[in-house]
Order: sequence, then C-alpha cells, then structure tokens
Amino acid sequence: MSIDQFTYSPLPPEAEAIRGAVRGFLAEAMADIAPARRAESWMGFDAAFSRRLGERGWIGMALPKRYGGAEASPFARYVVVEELLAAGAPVSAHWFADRQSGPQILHYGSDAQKDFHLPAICRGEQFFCIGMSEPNSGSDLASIRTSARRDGGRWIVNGQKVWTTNAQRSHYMIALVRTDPDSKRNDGLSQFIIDLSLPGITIRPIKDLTGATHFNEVFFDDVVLDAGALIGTEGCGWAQVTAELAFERSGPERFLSSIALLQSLIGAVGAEPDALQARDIGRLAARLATLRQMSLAVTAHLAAGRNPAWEASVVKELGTTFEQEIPELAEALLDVAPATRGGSEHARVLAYLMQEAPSFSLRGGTREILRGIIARGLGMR
Amino acid sequence: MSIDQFTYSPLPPEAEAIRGAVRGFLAEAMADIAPARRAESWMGFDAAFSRRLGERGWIGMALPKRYGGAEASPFARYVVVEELLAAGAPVSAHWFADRQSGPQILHYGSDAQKDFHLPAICRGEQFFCIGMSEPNSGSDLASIRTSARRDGGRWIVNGQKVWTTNAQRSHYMIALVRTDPDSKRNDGLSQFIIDLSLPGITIRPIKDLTGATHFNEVFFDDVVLDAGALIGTEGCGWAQVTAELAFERSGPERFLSSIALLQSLIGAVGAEPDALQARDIGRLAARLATLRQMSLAVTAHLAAGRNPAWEASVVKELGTTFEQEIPELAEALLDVAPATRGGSEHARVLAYLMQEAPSFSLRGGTREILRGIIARGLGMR
Amino acid sequence: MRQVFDSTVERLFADIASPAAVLACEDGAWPQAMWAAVEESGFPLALAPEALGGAGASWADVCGVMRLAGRFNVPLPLPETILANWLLGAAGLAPAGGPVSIVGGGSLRLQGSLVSGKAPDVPWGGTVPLVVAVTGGSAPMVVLLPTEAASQLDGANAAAEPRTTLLFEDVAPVAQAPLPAGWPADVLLLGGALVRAAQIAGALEGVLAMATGYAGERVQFGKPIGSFQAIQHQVAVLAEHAAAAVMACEAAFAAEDTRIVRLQAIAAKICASEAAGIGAGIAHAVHGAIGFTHEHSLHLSTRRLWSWRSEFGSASTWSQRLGRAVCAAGPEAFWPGITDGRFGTLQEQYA
Amino acid sequence: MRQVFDSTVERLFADIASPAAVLACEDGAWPQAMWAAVEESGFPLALAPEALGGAGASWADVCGVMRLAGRFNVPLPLPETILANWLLGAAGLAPAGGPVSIVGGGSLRLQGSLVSGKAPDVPWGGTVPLVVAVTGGSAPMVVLLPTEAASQLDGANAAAEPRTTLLFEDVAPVAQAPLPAGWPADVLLLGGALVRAAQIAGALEGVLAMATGYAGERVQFGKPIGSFQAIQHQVAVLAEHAAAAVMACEAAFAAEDTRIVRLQAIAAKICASEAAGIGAGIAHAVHGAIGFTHEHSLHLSTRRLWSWRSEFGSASTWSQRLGRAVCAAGPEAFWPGITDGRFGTLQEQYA
Repeated sequence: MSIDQFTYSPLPPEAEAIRGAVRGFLAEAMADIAPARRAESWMGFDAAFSRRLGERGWIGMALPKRYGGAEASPFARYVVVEELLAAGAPVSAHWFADRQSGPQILHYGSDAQKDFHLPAICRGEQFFCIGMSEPNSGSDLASIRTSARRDGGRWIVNGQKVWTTNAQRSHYMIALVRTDPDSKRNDGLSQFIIDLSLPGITIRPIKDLTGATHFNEVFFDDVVLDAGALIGTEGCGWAQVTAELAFERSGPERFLSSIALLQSLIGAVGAEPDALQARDIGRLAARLATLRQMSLAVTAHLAAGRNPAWEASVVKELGTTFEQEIPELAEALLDVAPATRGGSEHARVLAYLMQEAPSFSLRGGTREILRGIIARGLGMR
Repeated sequence: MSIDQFTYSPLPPEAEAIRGAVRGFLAEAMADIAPARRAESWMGFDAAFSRRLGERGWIGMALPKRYGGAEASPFARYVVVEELLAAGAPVSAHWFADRQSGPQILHYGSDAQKDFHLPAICRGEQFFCIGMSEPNSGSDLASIRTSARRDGGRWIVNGQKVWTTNAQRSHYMIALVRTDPDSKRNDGLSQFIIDLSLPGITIRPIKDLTGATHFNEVFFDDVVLDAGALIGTEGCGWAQVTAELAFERSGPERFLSSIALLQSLIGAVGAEPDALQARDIGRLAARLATLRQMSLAVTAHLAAGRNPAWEASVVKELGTTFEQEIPELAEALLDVAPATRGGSEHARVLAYLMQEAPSFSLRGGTREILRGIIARGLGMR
Repeated sequence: MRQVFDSTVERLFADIASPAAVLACEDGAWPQAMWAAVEESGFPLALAPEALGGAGASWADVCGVMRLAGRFNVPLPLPETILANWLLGAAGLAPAGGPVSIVGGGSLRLQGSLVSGKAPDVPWGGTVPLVVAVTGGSAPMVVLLPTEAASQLDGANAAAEPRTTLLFEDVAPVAQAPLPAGWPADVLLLGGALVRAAQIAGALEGVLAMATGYAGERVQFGKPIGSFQAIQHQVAVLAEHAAAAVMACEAAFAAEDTRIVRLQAIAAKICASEAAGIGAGIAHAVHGAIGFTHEHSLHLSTRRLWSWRSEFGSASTWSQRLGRAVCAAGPEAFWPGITDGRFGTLQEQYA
Repeated sequence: MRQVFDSTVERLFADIASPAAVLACEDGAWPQAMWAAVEESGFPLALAPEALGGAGASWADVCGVMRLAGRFNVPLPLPETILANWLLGAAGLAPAGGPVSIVGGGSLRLQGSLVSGKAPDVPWGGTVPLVVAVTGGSAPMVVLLPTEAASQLDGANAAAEPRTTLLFEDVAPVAQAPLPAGWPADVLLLGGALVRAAQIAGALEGVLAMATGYAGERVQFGKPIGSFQAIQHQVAVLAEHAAAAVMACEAAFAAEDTRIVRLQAIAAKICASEAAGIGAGIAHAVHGAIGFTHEHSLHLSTRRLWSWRSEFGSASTWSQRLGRAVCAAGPEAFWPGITDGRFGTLQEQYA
C-alpha cells in the first residue's frame, strides 16, 4: 500500500460530457426543494425522483445494456453521482441498489437473479438495503449471528439485523448471515437476496436524534427463502462483502454529505468575508478539490479492475473528517445558532447537519476501523 | 477521580504579595536578554542568575528555615515560578533541585542528606538532574536496568541513563536504579543521590535538532557510592518517584513553555488584529487563564497534602497541547517564515519554539502515557 | 451555601427532570408543574437582594445550580430567571414573580417612556410573561417588558428549546431603572454567556459519565470497548475539556461580590463552548450507533451542547472580542493581564 | 518522460544527498560538487523550451523531480532554478547557466532600464549569481538580475537553508522581457508555492517511511510501539495527509501544457502546508526522544516541513485568497468552481 497510488486521474471527456445534461435536469427537477431538504444528501428519499433518474438512464449506468444499463465507465457514473450529491438530490431510494447491490448481483448473481433484479434496478423501481450490522456486532461484523439453515432446497433465516438504512422502504435486502453454525468469525458467512415482503420479517424503524427514521431493526423469524436467494458462493459471504468495500468507501458521498451547509455558509457569509471566514472557506475549498481528485484516483483503480481498498479507506477517513468539520466551522464563522424551528434557512441547515454529522464516521466503517486498516496497510500490526 | 476536583483556588494574598518584588527584580535582571533567549524558558541555563535568585530566597522557598528555605506556602513558590517563566528567565540550573530534588530530600532524606544538600540548593549553588530514562525504557520506566549492587557498606552502580536534562552541568543526579537484580518491573527499584564528579561516570551531551545540548547520556562504570547515597527506602524507589509526579506535571512550566512566542506574536500582529488573529489570540488567552486556574487547583490539593496525580495529568495534557498549538497558530496568523539566521526577532523565536515544541509532549510523560492515566482514573482499563 | 444549594437542586432535578420529562417538552409545551416545583424551591430568586425578597446569594453560590441545570437538561428558563432577577435587584428593582427571560442582544431602545426594537432568539420568549433587557443609547436602562405586548416569531434551538424573536413597538415597561453606574450595556450578553458556560460544563459532566459507563459495558471484538486505547484516549480528551470547562466556570462564578469578572466570564464561555463541540463529538463516537438514536438519552445533552455553545456569543465571537483587547493592550501587558484577570481599563472589567 | 526523470533523479539524489551531505551544508557553505552533479543531469533546464536549449518538458514531467528533491532534502536551489528557467523561457529568454533563484514577493520596480526595490528571503539569494523576478506596475517585466549588484541581508529558514534578502538600487537586468500576456504578476509566488508543495509532499513520504519503520522496530512495554492502537492511528493520520499532499501536487502539476492551473496550485500549497504541520508533529511523537536528536535524520525533513509550509505563501495566506474568490463568486458558483477548477474570471486561472 502506498500513497503513490494517488495518481492524477482526470475525468475522460465522454464522462465530463454528461455533466451538462445532469445539471440541466437538476436545475429543473430540484427548483422547489429547499436547502434544509437538500441537506439530507443521500439520505433523502423520493421514489418518484428515482424513477425519473431511471428514465434518463442514470441508475445502474455501468451495467450491461442487456440489463438496462449503459455500459458506461465508472467515471460517467461518477459525474452523475457527484452532480446529484452536490445538488442535494433525494437519491436514497435507489442509492444502495445503484452503488452496491446492482454491481454485486452482476458480479456474483445467477442469470435468473440478473434478469430479475438488474433491469428493475436500472428503472429505479427496485430498492435495496444492505443487512450487515447486528445488535452485538457493530464494527465487529465477524461476530454475526443471524443464521440461514438449510431445509431441503430451502433456507430458513432467523435472527436480527440493525441499523439497516432504508429497510422500511426497500424491496430487497442483501444480507450477510451465518450458514455454517459451527463456523467462527469470518468463515461460514453467506449472502442472500431477501424479499422483504416475505412472512416472518418484521421491520421496525429507529428514530434518530433528529426524529428522522433512516435506520431500522429487521427481525427474521423462520423466514423461508428459495434456494435461488443465495447470491454468490455459500461460505464466501465475507470475501464478497469485503471485495466491494472500495466501492463503498471512496465515492463522492464520503465527502459531500455537508455540501449543502458549505454552500449555505458561503451565502450567509456574503461576498466579502473577513480574514477568518476567508481562511476557513478557502481551506475547505482546497480540501474538497483534493478529496475529489483522490476519489477519482480510486475510481481509476476500480475502473482498471484493481481493488484499492486501502486507498478507499484513506479517502473515507479524510472525507469524513471534512464532512464533520463543516458544521464546526460554520458554527465558528458566523454568530448564528442552529435552529430546528424558525431562524434562517442557514440556521436550519446548520442544525440538521450538526446533528447528523456524528453518523458520518459511524456508517461505512468507523474511524477506528479505517485507521486500523490504513495502519495495517502500512505494515503495522 | 473526578473533574469536580477542579475547584476555584485563588492565590492567597501573602503569596500574591511577592509578585511585585519578583517582577521588579526581573525587570532589572532580564533587561538585556533578547526574546530568542527568553524563548528557552526553563531550559535556559545561567548559574549566576540562579545564585542571584538564591540570594533573594526564591529557591527552595517551601523548605524549612533551618535549611535555608522560607517555609513559604506552595502558592508563594507558584507566584515566583510563574513570574520567572513568564519572563523567560534562565532557571534551568536550579530548576530540578527546586522542583523535585529539594522536596524529595526533605521528604525521604536522612538528616545528613538534608544538612548537606538543602542549604546549598536554597543558595542556588547545588544543581541536580533526574536520572530516569534508559535506552530501552523511554516511557516504560519499569524496565530500568541500571543497577546498584551492594558491596559491603557500599553500592556499586553500573548501567546507563539517557535523556538526562542538565547532567553535564549538574552536581548531583537523583537516579532510579535497580537494587534487586531478581526483581521485575516496578519492584526492586531504589533512588540514589549520585555525586556526578565520582570516578566511573561519563557524561556525554546529546545535541538536539536545534543544535542545543540539554540532554545527556550518562554512563556508570563500577561507580562506588557510600551507603549514605541511598535516599528513602531500598526497594521503594518506584513509589517515591510516582509520589512526586503530581508536582512535576501540574506546574506552570507545563503550559508556559511557548509564552515568549505568544508575546512576540501579539507584538508582531499589532494593536489591530484581523478577525482570524483576534479569534486565535483571544482563544489562547482564555485557555491560558483557565489552565492557570487548573494548575492552581492542583497546587491547592498539594498544599493540603493530597496526591492529585490524576488532576496533574489533566493539566499537563491540556497544557502541552496549548504549548504545542502556539507555534502552529503563530505560523497561521502571520505570513512570517521561521528564521534561524537573519529575519525578525519574532521569526527567530518562532523557529526556536517550532523546533522545540515536539519535546513538550515527550518530557514528563508522553501524551499516550498521560491519556492512559486519565482514562484509567475514569475507571477504564 | 454552595453545598446546600447543590444537594437541594440535585434532588429536585433528579425528581422532576427525567429524560422522559425533558423529551416531553420538545413539542414546545410549557411544563407548568415542573416550573412550579422550581419556583417553590426559591432558586429563581437566589441572586435577588434580601431586601427585595431574594436570597441574597452570590454568583459563587449558584455555580452548582447552573451546572446541574445543564447536567439534567432542565427544560426551563431557570438560569435566565436567576440572571434576570439578579440584574433587576442590582438596579434596585423588585424581582419578577414567575419565569423571566433575558434579552442578550438585539436593538431595543427607549424613546420617551416606551421601548421599541427587536429582541432576537429570546429563550422561552413566547412562554414567559416577562423579559429583562438593557436598552441601548447613552443612558442604558434596565427594563422589564411584557412579552404579550410584542409580536412573536417562533423558533427553537437544536435541542428544541424555545427561542422566540420578540418585536416591540412602543411598549411601556412594567418596571425600569438606570443600569448601575459603570456597568456595561452588554451585561445580559455577558451574564447569558456565563450561565450557558456553566450549563455546558454540567452537560459535559453528564456525557463524560455516559461515555465512561458505556465504554465499560459495550463489548466489541470480545472485550469492552473501553479497553481499546483509541477509545480510552478519546474519553481522556473529553475528560480534559470537561475539566477545563468546569474550572473556567468555577473561576468565573467565584467573584466575592455579586458582580461578574469579565475576563473569567469570557474565558468560561470560550473554553466551555470549545469543549462542547469536542465533547459532543467524542461522546457520539464512543457511543456509536446507539447514541445516535432518539431512544438513547445522549442527545438530550449533545443537542444542548451544540446549541448552548452558540448562544450569547459563540467561542469565536468572544475570542475575537478578547483578542482585540489583548492586542490593543500589547505584548507587555499580556502576562499581567492574565494574572490580574483583566485587559484594558478598569471600567471594562465588571458587569 | 516522467518515469525516466523519476528514476534518474532518485539515483542521483541517493548518490549525492546523503543525510551527512545535507547536514554538512547547514553552515551555509555552497556544495559546489553537489550542484555540478545536478547541473550535469540537465534537470535545471527541464522546463526551458527546446528551442532555447532546454528539455521542453512539462510540469507533469517534473512533479516527481520536485517530490524527490523534497524527499532527499536536497540542499540546492534546484526547484527554484527549474522554475526560473521555465519563466525565462516562457518570456522568450534563454535559460540561465548555473543556479538561479526566484523572487516570490517584495517590491521590485523597473524605472527606465534599472531595477530597484527589496526582494525578501530569496532562497540561496546570497549564493546564486542570478535571480529571476517579475517587476511590479502596469507592464510587468520578467527580469534576470545579478545578485552581486544587490545589498544582501543574510538569513536562513528553520532548516538552515539560506534565505537572503536582496536590496537592489538602480541595477541593470542581465536580461528582460515582458511577462507573457494574460499571465499574472504573482506567477513566481504561485510557482514557488507549487514547487514547495511538491517538496513538502516528498518530505512527507520520507517521514511516513521513517515513522512506519521506527514503529516496527522500537519496543516499549514488551512489544513494538507500532502494535499500540494510539501509534497506529497517528501514523494512519500522517499517511492520510501525506496522501492528500501527494494527490494535490500531482493534480496541480498535471496541466497538459507548461502553464500552472491556479486553483490546483493553490489547493496543493494549502493541503501540503497543512499536512506538513500535522505530519511533522506526528513523526516526532512517534519517534519520541530519539527523533529529537541532531544525530537522527528525522529533523532534516521536519525542519524543512516547518519552513517550506511558510514559504511562498502559507496555508492561511493562500486559503484567504482562495476564500475571498469563492465568496465573491457566491454559493451557486461554488460547486461548478470545484469541477471546473476555477473561481472568478478566466484571466485569473493560469500563471
């Protein structure tokens, strides 16, 4: 692992060419959406909006054409995604399908799974969630206890997932569960595509501290799955999950979560910042420009078929720090208190992101986990 | 351990009353000393200056009158010490004798040791160093290997100390060595007062990155000590050392090391700071005022005979952070590059303290050690 | 008096301000029974002079009350009322009955015998019948104003505590008197900063206890997370900053008379506000996902930390004011300023 | 060309710039043999046009050269000479033979055919025979000035690299030509910032390697300190910032022609300078006392990091310039500015 892997990787012209169309669409489609709503970033849910994106071919772009994709490069998808995030578009409905489930089904899925899921994903009609954490395995995924037991040609699932984003609004979950009851730690885990409308599944939304419900508890009580629900290879779930981590950790969503606040801060500060405001805003702009280049460098590795998991961890760690710094700096640069009722639009965006920011370093690998990965990649142990 | 231990502990009027005399003396004695020299803080060595302080009764102030002290309160000593440090007075010669060795000899020493050492310490004529670290025991003092072996009524010392501040300019070392060769870790350690002029002792100064020589390697090759060199109880060296840690970690020297730079920064910024300069300088002033109150609160506990080791660790950790922040902020607030030759006086003070600052979190317990102590004091382990 | 006060209010708050009770106030409803219990305790009049029916206590006596109000997330304008009645008393006016809030900023002015102007983000400004303010201009007056006479813009901070902007137009004060000679016109801003600093210190004690407790219970990778060095060090940093906030407040409340020492009060708000951001961030990092839920009571404290640090002047705002005073005084005056507790002229030292 | 350049200079620097050789230069003596080896390599002329006898390389080609100059603490004005010859070439002037330095700031002005004014802190300004500067005023000129004609004030940065202030009074340039149309008058400040950013990135690669290596060797409490979570996490943060510095530089040097993209160059200096402070602090914390000694070579890098971050505009200075441009452009222009790599008008984009 070396920092030399961060080589300059400009967006190819054919990817850059999409930007104008996306911006044009967003200018129209987002015209009436207030900053406080845009501040939800990729947590904003709007099924109709996702279908509109699907119509334009901006979901599952990298998938083969026969499944409804555009066989576009990861860079083309990158342009679409960064424009959606920068505008604060409500992309949550299709987010996990586009980022993780679609590529994973393409890579590990059976033909039947591909035929069934991928076209619907590309249309923005099938929404996925990712079932990973359990009550006693937050960062420690290897301690997963939810089980799938063979029963003839079927699987019986029992257990519980927690912190599952969007479970209550998704059609399917790709869940990591234990298929070998005698296995320990990372062994004996497998992935299943679970239809969330099946009997025996109970989904209980968890209110977060702002009162919003993004997370869920999902209970499995003798849920019966067809043999076809297994995705990939039995017992290889851990390897399948870790192979996608670089996709999950390096995208622009790992540093753009607070962009709505940065924009509203620039507006609230006005055209003539004082020395403190200019310094901190300029510094954030420099860091954002650099994070974007780092993220593009990882995208280039992914496009070349490599697994830049270490580099992706670097991007996420720095990106999360950036996202979490923005509410702190916004507080420091203007004498505006955060407001959950009344106040200025900026005060409400500030309140929302100040409260959400702690979650940025929890989701997708905590700071401790990522720093550990980075250190081990440097040869420390 | 509780943060409630930080109670308001104002300086008593009789201690405050000394301040004027100290300031008056320093205004005269320090008139010709340039800021870059004052920046050395308690590393500045001037034996003549120490004797002048001794003449005024400002060394060993808390010691009994019969030994040349003033039986003053720890608060009176506090006022003298903070004024010396704030002025950047060269106090290094008598520093360890005043802070640690004198009190320790009073506490653990024999009558002979007291009679011999304490009056000379108070006169500013006997200088001490503290022999703790060894090549393979930096933070890990329990792994000390320098040994003192009984030989009839005498002790034979062999081994090596390192990072011993001022050894090359001190008359005595109080050394922590292993007296029980079969002991492990913290057991079997004892303290000795070692006359550094004895045969078999070699002192080799270590240049630091600025080219200054504060540290030394000290080698002991069959050094013969009288029985009277043992201080305190054989085998109790560890307890004796740890009992004084609160004294060592809570004084104003733990947050005033960069005060010369802060003062020169205020001067270089001028009377009309911009928003960034005003914010950071104001913040530092607030933090300094608070650190001083925290340090005084620990002094009050010490004066009352308690052992506020936990609270002292909090002061040192915050104080070190403050001291190390100042060069970073000075760099950020003015477009002045540090200068080791030429440049402004401020640029030279900046260069000196920027380079010295890393040592602030090494001496007297590293950041890692102190945070560990603080966490354990909160019940974590 | 301090110890009696502390133990009394701790029992009181433990009784009336459970997490559930605090949470129940987030819809903006006024907890009348909770206030009645506080009023019965007499603490709203703690700093009013005995001659005017108050307890005649000093700021030092009520430091613990303020800290505990923060620690228990008490959803009442008790600190504001104590401060309001203190200023009324200092101006020779009788304390107000019931909850009273304060106007820390804005642009109120007295023309003839009527007050006009804007009072932004007044704590519980839409609920309390009265607010105390200091009017601007060359002869500042302490005025007690009826809120029902103001137009009101509803609002709430990040902890859903009411913050109402009041617009006064030719409103006659219920009472008025000149600000005591030599007192600065921003006394309520400074006083508000002081009490918020103490509430922050109290809330930090709370989150420190929660973080320490949780780190000892929660098991990951087969051992309590509190045994991981990264968690230990984060909690240590939280403790350091909580300790600094406590110390800064204790020093600021320690004036022997009922005045506020300006440097200490400013230092308290700066250190506490900085500690608030650091502490809230660490507490959430330690608690992980569970601390991010509505069900866990951590957010009752952290959302207040995120709010209180910005109220009555943020760390930046006060740091800039202090920094300008430090620079104007110059480098030679810096250290004497720290030991004497003041920068600049004597008149600016007290509120 | 990049790979050939990189491997060539890496061998060259490894050969001539050992820690002992670097340290030997700290007394200010000019290492003539070291410079002769560099000059023989041809790199001083890398960016000069082929038509004028240079190598005609692009900025992208020499990014590695600059990084390696930083990594090996090369005590020579090589980056300055490359930059100087680049600007001379862009102005149509022949490259200078030998070492040439640059004037990044100050107040040089051309009156008639003579240059006067102050050039502060010129790298090796007391050693090199010539410096390149851009004169102020409405018609900025690229001038090549003889240092022997200037009064000199000796100085050195924290790494004891010579930084000499030159005072010119009615000095005739050795060569001069108008600054290319549309190029900003601060091109040497920007270019200086760019090369210092790359040197910082290189030095950070060096301290990262040293910290990682030392953490694996040094044993405390019975195990390598690299197995302690607190050390691991610190080294991880060092690696993150070193990576950011490398990336920012690579992007800034990547313009297809020989011009400098302004936003990327500024971003590189900001990110690298911030990384310099963080990285130097962590490297020293990891190394403990041994890294604080003169004998250990860590300080060869850290003292340069502490110097280079302040030279040709600190992180604060450039951040303030960028921040003012961002705010002037307004919130709607922010994201397009990031993707397009510019804020404000086109003329400001290039140097």
